[in-house]
Amino acid sequence: MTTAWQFYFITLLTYSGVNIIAAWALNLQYGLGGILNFAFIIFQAVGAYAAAVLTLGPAGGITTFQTYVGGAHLPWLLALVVATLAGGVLALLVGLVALRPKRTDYQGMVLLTVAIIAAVVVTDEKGWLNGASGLVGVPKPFNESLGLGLIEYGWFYVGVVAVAVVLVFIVIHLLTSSPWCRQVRAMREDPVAAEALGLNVPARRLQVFVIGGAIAAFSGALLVGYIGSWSPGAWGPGETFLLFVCIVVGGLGNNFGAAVGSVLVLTVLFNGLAYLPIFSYTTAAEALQLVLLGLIVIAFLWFKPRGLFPERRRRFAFPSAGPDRGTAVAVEEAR
Amino acid sequence: MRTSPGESPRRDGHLVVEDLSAGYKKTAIIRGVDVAVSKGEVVTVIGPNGAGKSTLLKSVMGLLEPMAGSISLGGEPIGGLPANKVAAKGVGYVPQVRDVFETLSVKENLEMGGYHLRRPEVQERIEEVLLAYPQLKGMLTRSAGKISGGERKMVAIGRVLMTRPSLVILDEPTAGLSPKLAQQMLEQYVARLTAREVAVLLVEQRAREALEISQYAYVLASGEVKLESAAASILDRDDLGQVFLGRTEGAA
Amino acid sequence: MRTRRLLAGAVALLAVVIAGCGSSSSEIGSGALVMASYQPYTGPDAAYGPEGTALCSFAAYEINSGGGVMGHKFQCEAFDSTGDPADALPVANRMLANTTNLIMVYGPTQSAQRAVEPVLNQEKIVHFPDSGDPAYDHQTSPYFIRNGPSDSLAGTAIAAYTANHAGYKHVAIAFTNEEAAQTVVPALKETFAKLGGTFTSEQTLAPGQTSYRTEISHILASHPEAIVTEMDPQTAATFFSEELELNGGELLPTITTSAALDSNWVGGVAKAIGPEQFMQKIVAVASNTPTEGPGYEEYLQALKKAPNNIPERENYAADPYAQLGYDGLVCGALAMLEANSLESEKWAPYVPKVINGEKGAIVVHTFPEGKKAIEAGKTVRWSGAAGLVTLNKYNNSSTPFTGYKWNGKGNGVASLEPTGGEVSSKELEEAGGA
Amino acid sequence: MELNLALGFGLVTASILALGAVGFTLQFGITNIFNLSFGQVMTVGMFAAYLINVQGGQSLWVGVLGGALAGAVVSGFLNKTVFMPFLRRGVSLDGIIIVSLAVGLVLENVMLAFAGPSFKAYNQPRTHSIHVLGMILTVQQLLIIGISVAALVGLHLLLRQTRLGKAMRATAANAGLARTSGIATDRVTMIAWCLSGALCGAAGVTFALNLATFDTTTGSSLLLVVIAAAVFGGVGQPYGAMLGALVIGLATEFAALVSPNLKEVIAFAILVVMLLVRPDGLIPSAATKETMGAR
Repeated sequence: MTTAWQFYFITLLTYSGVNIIAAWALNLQYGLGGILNFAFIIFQAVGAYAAAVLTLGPAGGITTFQTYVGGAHLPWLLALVVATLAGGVLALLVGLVALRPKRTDYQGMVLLTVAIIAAVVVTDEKGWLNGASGLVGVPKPFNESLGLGLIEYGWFYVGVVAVAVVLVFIVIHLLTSSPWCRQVRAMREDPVAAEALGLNVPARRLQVFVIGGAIAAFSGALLVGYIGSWSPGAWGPGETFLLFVCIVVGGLGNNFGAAVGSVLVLTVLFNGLAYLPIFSYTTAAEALQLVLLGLIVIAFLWFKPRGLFPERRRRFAFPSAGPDRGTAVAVEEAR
Repeated sequence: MRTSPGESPRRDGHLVVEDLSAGYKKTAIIRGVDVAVSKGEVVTVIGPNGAGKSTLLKSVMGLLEPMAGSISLGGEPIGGLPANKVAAKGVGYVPQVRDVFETLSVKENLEMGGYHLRRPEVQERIEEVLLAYPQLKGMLTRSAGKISGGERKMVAIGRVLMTRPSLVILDEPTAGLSPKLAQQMLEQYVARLTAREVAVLLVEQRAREALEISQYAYVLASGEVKLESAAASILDRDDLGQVFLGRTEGAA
Repeated sequence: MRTRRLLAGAVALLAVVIAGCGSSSSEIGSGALVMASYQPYTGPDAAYGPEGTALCSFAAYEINSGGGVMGHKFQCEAFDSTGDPADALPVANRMLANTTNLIMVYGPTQSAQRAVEPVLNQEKIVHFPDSGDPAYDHQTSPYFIRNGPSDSLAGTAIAAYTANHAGYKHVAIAFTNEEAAQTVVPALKETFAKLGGTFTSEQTLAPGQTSYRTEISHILASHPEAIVTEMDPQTAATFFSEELELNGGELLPTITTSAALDSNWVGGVAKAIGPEQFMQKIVAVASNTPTEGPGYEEYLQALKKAPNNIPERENYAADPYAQLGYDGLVCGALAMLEANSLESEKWAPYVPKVINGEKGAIVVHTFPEGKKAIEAGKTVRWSGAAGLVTLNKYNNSSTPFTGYKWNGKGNGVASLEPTGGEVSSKELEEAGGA
Repeated sequence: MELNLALGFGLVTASILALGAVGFTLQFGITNIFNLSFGQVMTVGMFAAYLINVQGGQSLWVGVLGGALAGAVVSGFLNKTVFMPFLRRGVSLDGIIIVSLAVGLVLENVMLAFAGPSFKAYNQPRTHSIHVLGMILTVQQLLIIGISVAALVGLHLLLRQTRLGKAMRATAANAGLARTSGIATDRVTMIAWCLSGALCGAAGVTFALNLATFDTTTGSSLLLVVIAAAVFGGVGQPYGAMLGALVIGLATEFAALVSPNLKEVIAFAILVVMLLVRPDGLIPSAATKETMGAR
């Protein structure tokens, strides 16, 4: 294999790993918790930014062309932990505001506006995170101590990501098989009934949101370690929507499905489309690829509305998406 | 097993439901249910929670498509028709909750009840309803979401009367009302509907009160009719409490 | 069932990808050499893509009309860099891995650059970035050739032009908050202050707003002699049409950067404010981009005759990004001839030599002309669509700047015309740039 | 002086925003669908007006009408061919948000394929500015304000005074009950979508007019502000959306006096503060989540 091909595979594998982790985090929030987190990508972003500034060192010196706050030379693992925590803290702050409306779709719209605010603030406040130009030159984790070549290091990083995927899987698995998760599911299926059973629904919802936010930040920290740069362009609202497509395709609430969905959509479909024979390289051709992607998503939701791997129903037999969803009568009758 | 001694199942009436199965997606919640209601009588369906009472009503109303069986109104099949068509055939439906248009005024609620009437008729019918429920007069411009539970149910019933229906379906009209109000509701408003030659199909949790104003009753449990009989004969039974829960073993 | 079929499809696709590994290699084989336009074709910067395709086609036509290099013809392929570092990286990787006979790249743009620059250099692919990111002012890779100006240099030049040539000392500045605009600002402010100028009002604009009227009335109230600005086409169209409306149908004298020479910018703003005010009031300060001379004439020929399907190709007649990109790619081909090699390690160092000209080099304006000279054993200096360009030791341009305004042709805004004010290399150096 | 100026500019922005926000909220109120392809429908309106005005040589105001018509047709078509069938199939409302995103992606890129990425501008006569109460407004802006006010007053009368309008409100409040009252909710919904599409198309054209140029992505980038206005007022509440548009329109202009680059942030910050005080928007929606497609 040529080095170029190896680069390509390294990139695909690294991105796939990061995407799987992100899809799990979103699946926890939306698939299990029912939170329509349209601001998901800002949690990945905060992890990436935190990991970047904490390993870049103080602004100035060789990086005079960029300005940012909180520069430090933390060891990567420590930076990773702090970045993850940063995601959790941001999720807590955002969640306290955005999860207040009762309706989930309403929460989704509030979260969308939060995502836009975040992008505008980071872009405008050049002194904080170098504005629209973003940060560059983020040190590669362990690179100096290892002294590997670019390709060898790439494969090493694939290994790091693989370990991270396994770690996150263990955490997610423990969470989703716990009694806590059953409560979360009950909350999603029927918040009113869950509340009546004595569950503190807002608190549970916030917990799910914070844990998901922390995992998202973790994925961002991994990603920036590979790309080496990070800017507002990398975390537009569109990225969140792609992750939603992943978990819808994979199967809401199903961790295996989320992983498969993210690989299928973000790795295979996106890269695969580029291999289609194209008559001419014009804007129209590129645009038609995206049309095709949209049509695939629509067709998928039509033929497989519950995804490739539908969530296994545990305690509740009634359908969540029936025509009478949400009416108390249907719930009472069917239980 | 299914019927009380000495009575055969009733097979005719204004509304006739035969061998009806219905439910959500592929799960049938009621199976093989037969029900009949004649004009001028109140027929009550009682049974424990989850028996399928609301499912039955929704299937009749066209809110749920029947999986099997037939429904006819005045001899005309209505099974499988969408709800707005069923309504146009003269069926009024008062759901258990969310029974009024909360963001509309009381008057607008009544207007919506007479949606497919001609304009001059609407005004005429509103007068008619106000004659039956004079209390509504004072609250015509108020928002239906902001009136008391009793008043709200009155608006809901008034709304379905706009079309001069031949069948009125009531799903637990006393839910959430105080015992006193509940009794008033059943005795004064529901029972009085029969005077208009209306067939009334009623689902109630307050079984005793409901049976007192009913002519006939069905006991539904686990999606099947476990017992049917004249209302009075059920009221006379000693094991009434058991009957409500659908436990009729040994009663036959 | 469907699940399995989909998975099978995915596996098959991966198999195709892996099978592809054997067929492609970084060594140049027989057949046409591929020049890649690595630009955003979708997303907010989608307008850059067609420009890349167009200039690449012109360059391919020019090179092929001279018979190509070492028996190889040249052709173009497009890669959608989408305009964000995270999405740009896999596309770049795929381009490098899966393109047979990839010889050089036009791009990346600023947003993709920071992620892909290391990979391009590692793979030894000569590339001509159309980004002005000052982060690369002192870069050392031989595969990086920036024949257009860095934004820091542009900032210095625009300040020097405003103060020294246009003679304005009290100006308002209005820049959008985008990366491409913001990288110009620090050098501009520093130089302008050094030259004794003051700012009456400083506005940082969020792009894509429905109105900038309040900002404009603020600027007008500060009574500047001129506005110094860089904006994306859409913001500029909104801004200037509102300025027109608020200032009694007149624009203030406006000095802007080479961003305004982009065909989309000209098209959008001219449509919004009409050609008269546009031609009267707007001046763009850009590194020397002539619209005359034999090199430029040759470019126009290539523009007319390039066979590919290029929509609205006349738009690129006065577009310095297209001109510089074309020049870069043609210089790349000439460098291959001088090095007599298709190995980038060997020919890359010749690109700056072709651009700057070594001692005794003869100036050439067309590829066939250059090829002939090289075959005759001479060294050449390219003076093409953008005239003479000078690179410094960091492979960055240190070409002088000129103020341009637009000339009308018929009812529209067409060709560029120098204002007469040129910011020389010496002036740039004194003002603190380069 | 500056305050008055900003007030005038804010009114223009608010008028345009209101068209979009009311259209968006109307659709949502009746169908409970957060239609994120709404932005692309705005762009369709812009292009329809462009064809009429620039290619067809008609007056811009004919273009506004054409844009509204195109918005209505596309919106109705999407309802009929995409959203209704998906609802009938029992896809969850959240799933339909994803569908709407995909629809938006398709619409936007079909337009990109046909129209290309370059910027378009309308042919509009240059008009004089008029000074009113310290505000400076052009004749066109006054017309935009006029169109917006007329459309919204018309909508108000429709919703309050006509049988169809009341049926729309009834459907929005309780679709199931509306059906059992004999209202053909499918038809009412269809009309509501067309109406909302018309507002959306008109909003698109006036947006583009105010921006001076537009391209295929303009509508989707404006959608976010439209949604902010709708959320501010309480989604599903036309009057709330009007108020939301006014607040956001004025806030962005007043914010520009203080910090131009942060004017969006200030507008959105108002939204956040408002949500802290009233989590469900200014006028909370009475309706709970219930789908429309069911029979």
